Amino acid sequence: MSNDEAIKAQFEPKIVAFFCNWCTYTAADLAGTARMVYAPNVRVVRIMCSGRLDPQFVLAALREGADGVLIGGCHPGDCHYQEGNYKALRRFTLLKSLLKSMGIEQERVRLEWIAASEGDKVQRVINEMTETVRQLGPLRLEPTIYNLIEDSLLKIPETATLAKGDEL
Amino acid sequence: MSYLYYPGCSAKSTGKAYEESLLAVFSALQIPTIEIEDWNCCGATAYMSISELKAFALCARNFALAERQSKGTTMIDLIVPCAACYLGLKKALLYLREYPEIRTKVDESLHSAGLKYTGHIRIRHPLDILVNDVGLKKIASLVTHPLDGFRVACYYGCQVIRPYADFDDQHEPSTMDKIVESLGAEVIDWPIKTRCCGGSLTGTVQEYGLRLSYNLLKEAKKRGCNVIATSCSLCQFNLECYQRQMKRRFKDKVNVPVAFFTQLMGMAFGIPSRQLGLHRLLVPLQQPSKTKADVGGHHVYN
Amino acid sequence: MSTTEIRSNGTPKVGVYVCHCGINISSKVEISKTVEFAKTLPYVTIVRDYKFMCSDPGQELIQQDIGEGKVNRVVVASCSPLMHEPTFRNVMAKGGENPFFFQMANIREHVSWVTRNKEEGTKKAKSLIAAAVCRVALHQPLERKRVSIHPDVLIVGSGIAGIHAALTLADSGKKVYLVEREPTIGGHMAKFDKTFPTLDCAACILTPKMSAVLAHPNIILWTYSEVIGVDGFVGNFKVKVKRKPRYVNEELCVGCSECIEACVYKKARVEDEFNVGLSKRKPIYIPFPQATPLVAVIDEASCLELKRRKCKKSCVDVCEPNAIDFDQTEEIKEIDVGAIILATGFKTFDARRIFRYGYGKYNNIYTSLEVERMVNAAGPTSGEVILKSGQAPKMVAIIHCVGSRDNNTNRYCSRVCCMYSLKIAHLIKERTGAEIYNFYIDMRTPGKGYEEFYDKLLKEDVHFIRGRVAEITDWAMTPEEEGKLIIRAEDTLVGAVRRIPVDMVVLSVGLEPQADTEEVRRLFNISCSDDGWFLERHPKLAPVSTFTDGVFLAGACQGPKDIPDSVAQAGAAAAEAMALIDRGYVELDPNTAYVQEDFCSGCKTCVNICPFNAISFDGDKNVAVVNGALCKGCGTCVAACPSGSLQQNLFTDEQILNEIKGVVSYV
Amino acid sequence: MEKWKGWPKLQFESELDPNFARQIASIPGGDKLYDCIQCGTCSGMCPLSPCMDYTPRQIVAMIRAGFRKEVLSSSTTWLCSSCYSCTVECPKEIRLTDIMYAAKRLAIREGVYPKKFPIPVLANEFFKAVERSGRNTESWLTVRLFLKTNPIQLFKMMSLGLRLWLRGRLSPKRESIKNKAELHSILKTLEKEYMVKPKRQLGLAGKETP
Repeated sequence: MSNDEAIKAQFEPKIVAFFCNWCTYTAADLAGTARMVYAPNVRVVRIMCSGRLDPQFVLAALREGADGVLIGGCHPGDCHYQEGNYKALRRFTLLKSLLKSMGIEQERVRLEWIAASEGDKVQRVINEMTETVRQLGPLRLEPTIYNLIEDSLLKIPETATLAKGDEL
Repeated sequence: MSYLYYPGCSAKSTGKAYEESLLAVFSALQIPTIEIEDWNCCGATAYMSISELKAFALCARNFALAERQSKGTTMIDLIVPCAACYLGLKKALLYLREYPEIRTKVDESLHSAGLKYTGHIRIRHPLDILVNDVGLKKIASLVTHPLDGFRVACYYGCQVIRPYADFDDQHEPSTMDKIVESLGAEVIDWPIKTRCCGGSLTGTVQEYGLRLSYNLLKEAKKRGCNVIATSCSLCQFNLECYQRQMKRRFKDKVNVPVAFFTQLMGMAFGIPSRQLGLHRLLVPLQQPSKTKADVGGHHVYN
Repeated sequence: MSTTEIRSNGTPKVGVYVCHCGINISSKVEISKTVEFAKTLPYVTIVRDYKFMCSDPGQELIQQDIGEGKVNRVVVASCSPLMHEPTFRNVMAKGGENPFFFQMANIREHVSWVTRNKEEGTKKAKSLIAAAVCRVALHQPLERKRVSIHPDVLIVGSGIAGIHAALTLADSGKKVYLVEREPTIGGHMAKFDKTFPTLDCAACILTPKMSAVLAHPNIILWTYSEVIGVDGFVGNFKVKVKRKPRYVNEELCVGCSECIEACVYKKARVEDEFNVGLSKRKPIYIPFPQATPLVAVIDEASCLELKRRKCKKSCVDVCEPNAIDFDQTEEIKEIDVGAIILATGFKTFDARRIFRYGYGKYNNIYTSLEVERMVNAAGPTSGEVILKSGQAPKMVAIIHCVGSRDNNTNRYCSRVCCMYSLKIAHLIKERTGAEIYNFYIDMRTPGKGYEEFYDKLLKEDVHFIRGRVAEITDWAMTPEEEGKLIIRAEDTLVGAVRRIPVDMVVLSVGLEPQADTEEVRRLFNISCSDDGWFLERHPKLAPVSTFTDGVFLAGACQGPKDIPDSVAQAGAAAAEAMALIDRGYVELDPNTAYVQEDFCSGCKTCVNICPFNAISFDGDKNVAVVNGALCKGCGTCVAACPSGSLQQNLFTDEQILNEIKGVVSYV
Repeated sequence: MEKWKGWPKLQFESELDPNFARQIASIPGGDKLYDCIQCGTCSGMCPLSPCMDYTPRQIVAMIRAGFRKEVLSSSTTWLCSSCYSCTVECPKEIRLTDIMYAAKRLAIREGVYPKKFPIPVLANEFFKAVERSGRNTESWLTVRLFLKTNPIQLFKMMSLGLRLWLRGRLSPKRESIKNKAELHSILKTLEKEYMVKPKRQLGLAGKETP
């Protein structure tokens, strides 16, 4: 087994997921109540609607050390807010091309429509996603790209450092 | 559009007439067919009960040969008239596609013989090709001697239709009915057109096999049919060749001609009977008398 | 651009409370490790764990800490926020802190219930807690908006469920709009003869309720009508209803059916929907004698006048009240309601889909619904069970689970078939004395008096064969079988295959979602479960609510149900609607968007993007303005805003970015 | 005083094989076996169930319960003419025919199939013929079958054989492919491969959680 493979073998990808409150997050809850075991690598951030997803969130996640990002919204036509998911789709396509230009594999970012009843789909997608990213291996950002993201983003308040001083 | 042709073992002996009539009809329809060179057994039913994996390998060799023979073609259509072969090959194709663990093992085995198969192949039954590629219009247009007076019971048997056939309804197939109707014959309605004829049992546990075949014949006769059309050499063999045994065991003179549907087509197309292997039938098939077929057959409890 | 000064209540003092949820969480999450980890997170002053955080003592813990000023922001790591967020926000309030200084980490549904082992579980739990802590530090105090509720209720569908809900609400003084697609109310129950297990006649118990609906001052009944549009949200729905023309004036018609007599069609030729095709009706008709309202209706498809405008209209001549009006056109009504109850019911499974059973191919094979009409005294055969030949059957087979418990059709059990099959067995036995064979897979008779009913049938020497029928043919193998329908099935309790010749077969068809469920679902913006029924908010704790506030479910539209259950659920739905309305207002989560005017560049991107027209543009100040009352809080505009001046309460950029940081970088 | 053969209708758990179900389920798609609700559709559809010592449904139940001996030595699996009616109609999509095959293969491997029963003999002869020459010659197959099972039958069939021969439907000529070497090397590589896993290849007991 080559060294590279060795790394892939024990590599546990970190994946951040943005799930909309009404369909996909509910579906994830359903998967839970149905005790559908799936890969632990995906960690969910809840937003009200996939329309809220600002592409910079994805970039931020990647910069912070995520190896992949999963976005979940209602099926077309089912959006709780009428058309948020269409907006999400449009931004997603833009984002993809952006990532391409940054030299980041497109498979690291995935958009899925998952309805409230589709707990099993949550299980499937998360398992697939985890495997794909595992195959791709850890995301290594070129310093230049890193800075590029850095600049294109607004700063994340450093709660951690603040913590040391405790008083503001 | 040209096809590769896989005869299967029975086409070379008991099912000779099937092959003869099939090829005759296809050439009448100007459909070129090339036989796979050095094809081998498909590893059907009996074989599969020893080693399924080897059965798949046998099929895979045929696929490999087919691909080698028609190199370059993006999708090969393989005509398989024999029901058992049709099922065996189709199943192999499916399993090789769906179960990688099988695929790898079989690939290895092929590799050891310097063969490989990519899977650009489709298993087609003559019924499928005739209805979907050729079309009933074309068939009807070739009819010179309409089969009036023929009251046909179309018998599909099991394995042409179940479980993998995609060209016809698995519960109520109709392709053969349509073809036979387009030949000017009358098709009788009977509910057991896909009920098993006993298959290989007729050769092994005759007690049972014979009964199943007899039930079919009896019911067909009761419904006034004067010829049974089949699409499987084993079915044809069971239904036709054991009629004497039936007479002995069930005290009932069945005496129904059992022909391959391709033979009926040939007759309607006016193809000389020898080319259709009609002379090979044990129960001769001739123009039925205009009087309604004798309705007979009595009951066996089973 | 954005800065990190923490608004309002000073330095964050975050308290983290980890819930064991009995062993639901602790079995897959190393609580002690999690607690130790949480202590290391920024701003965290207190970390506690407890068996059940949602219990009173659990809530006490939090309140105390707040009260003693030890914490001013709280993270509870337990179940899904969809489950207990409201509970803990109240705890905050009770403790004297703004309820929105709170964040939940879902370490049950998203962790302990979906991970293989403690190692995985603990790791994932840590990351979610870190995320919550990082986020809550940036939370801000918020006010809930109150919106008043319109007191009227819309009920869609007037089967027994719709009727019961309507009466309950109307009796409590609520104004109810009852909308029914068919020309009469009553639904499936009106078609039945007797009802299990008590065998009291359906009409006798239903018709009084039907007339009560018609007579009730608080109920506005619109039959032959359909909802075509729904806008707004809980408390304030705007609904469009289409009233199809029935070409007979409801106010004038007295239901004398003279017109039907007089119709130029001397013989009835049109298939009678109410008798599920067992009889014929005329183009002008009244579905059945107790139809409510008792008003004739003319169907466009078959009426000569309406088809070709050339008929001598003998119906008009005989109608004394001059109720017939061929110029009637469809009418769109617009109404405001505060709550909606869906009671759209079910359809029966199409037996043709199972070819082996020969429905539609052989004579004397009926679906259970057809038989219900047949045994009904007011039905096409006036209650007689007869074959096509006119004689009474001597042997009858009743086949359970047709279209149910089958991966090729519907996986689920339709729940009512066993019982109604028993009922039908009893009625046919009673009417004809025939030998009756019930073929079942499993006999399911849970319910008050149901098992007893089964016992009763056993005593009536009805045959019960445990085995799913393989096929029904006219293929006779013995003289006795000639001219009969032959059932072939394994008697699984005996372990032998049996062939049983019968004269008549009853297919106990299962229940299915209505054909247009998908459209209706979209119309009311609710979800369906994967088998196609309307999805309830929670299978146990919110069985009549949906994920759309103010929309409730009653009866079989949510899943197969018998009459008692439908009525019970209708009552529950009515109560929920009542509770909502009587409160008088809804509190909306304050997750609305707001503009930071100093950053707004006035590009107007947001103005067009908002699906609710909640954003307008202030020309003088050259900034966008969000109307908090209209904003539903999806945040689409926020994501679209190029200058970042638009933000969403509870979901500001920095809050989310921090959550991301937390979820990734600590574990 | 006749010899005590054990309780006819008492089954001691210790005599059952807890791994049997998992062994059968190890064939492709075999885990559907666990979905069976014992409705009996398979037996009802089966044209031969009236002749079997256990109906197909019972076989499934017995496999799941671990009645290894009884299943493998039953006539049921061998009477299955693989017409696939059960497979097509099963409400739980259990591929019963494949399960029958699996049982047949096990029975042959472990030599516990009903002795003197012609069907397994036919299978074996067929198998050997194809291994040898790549094709099967019906005339010789039949002859060998009857010699092995009941020679009298052979004479009974003589007349039929003759009539077929006269019509050129039965010839003593042995069918065979040209490139046997190729075939043999293919089959050889698969010698020790099984579709039904031998017990040792099965993991620890108990199904793994999805």
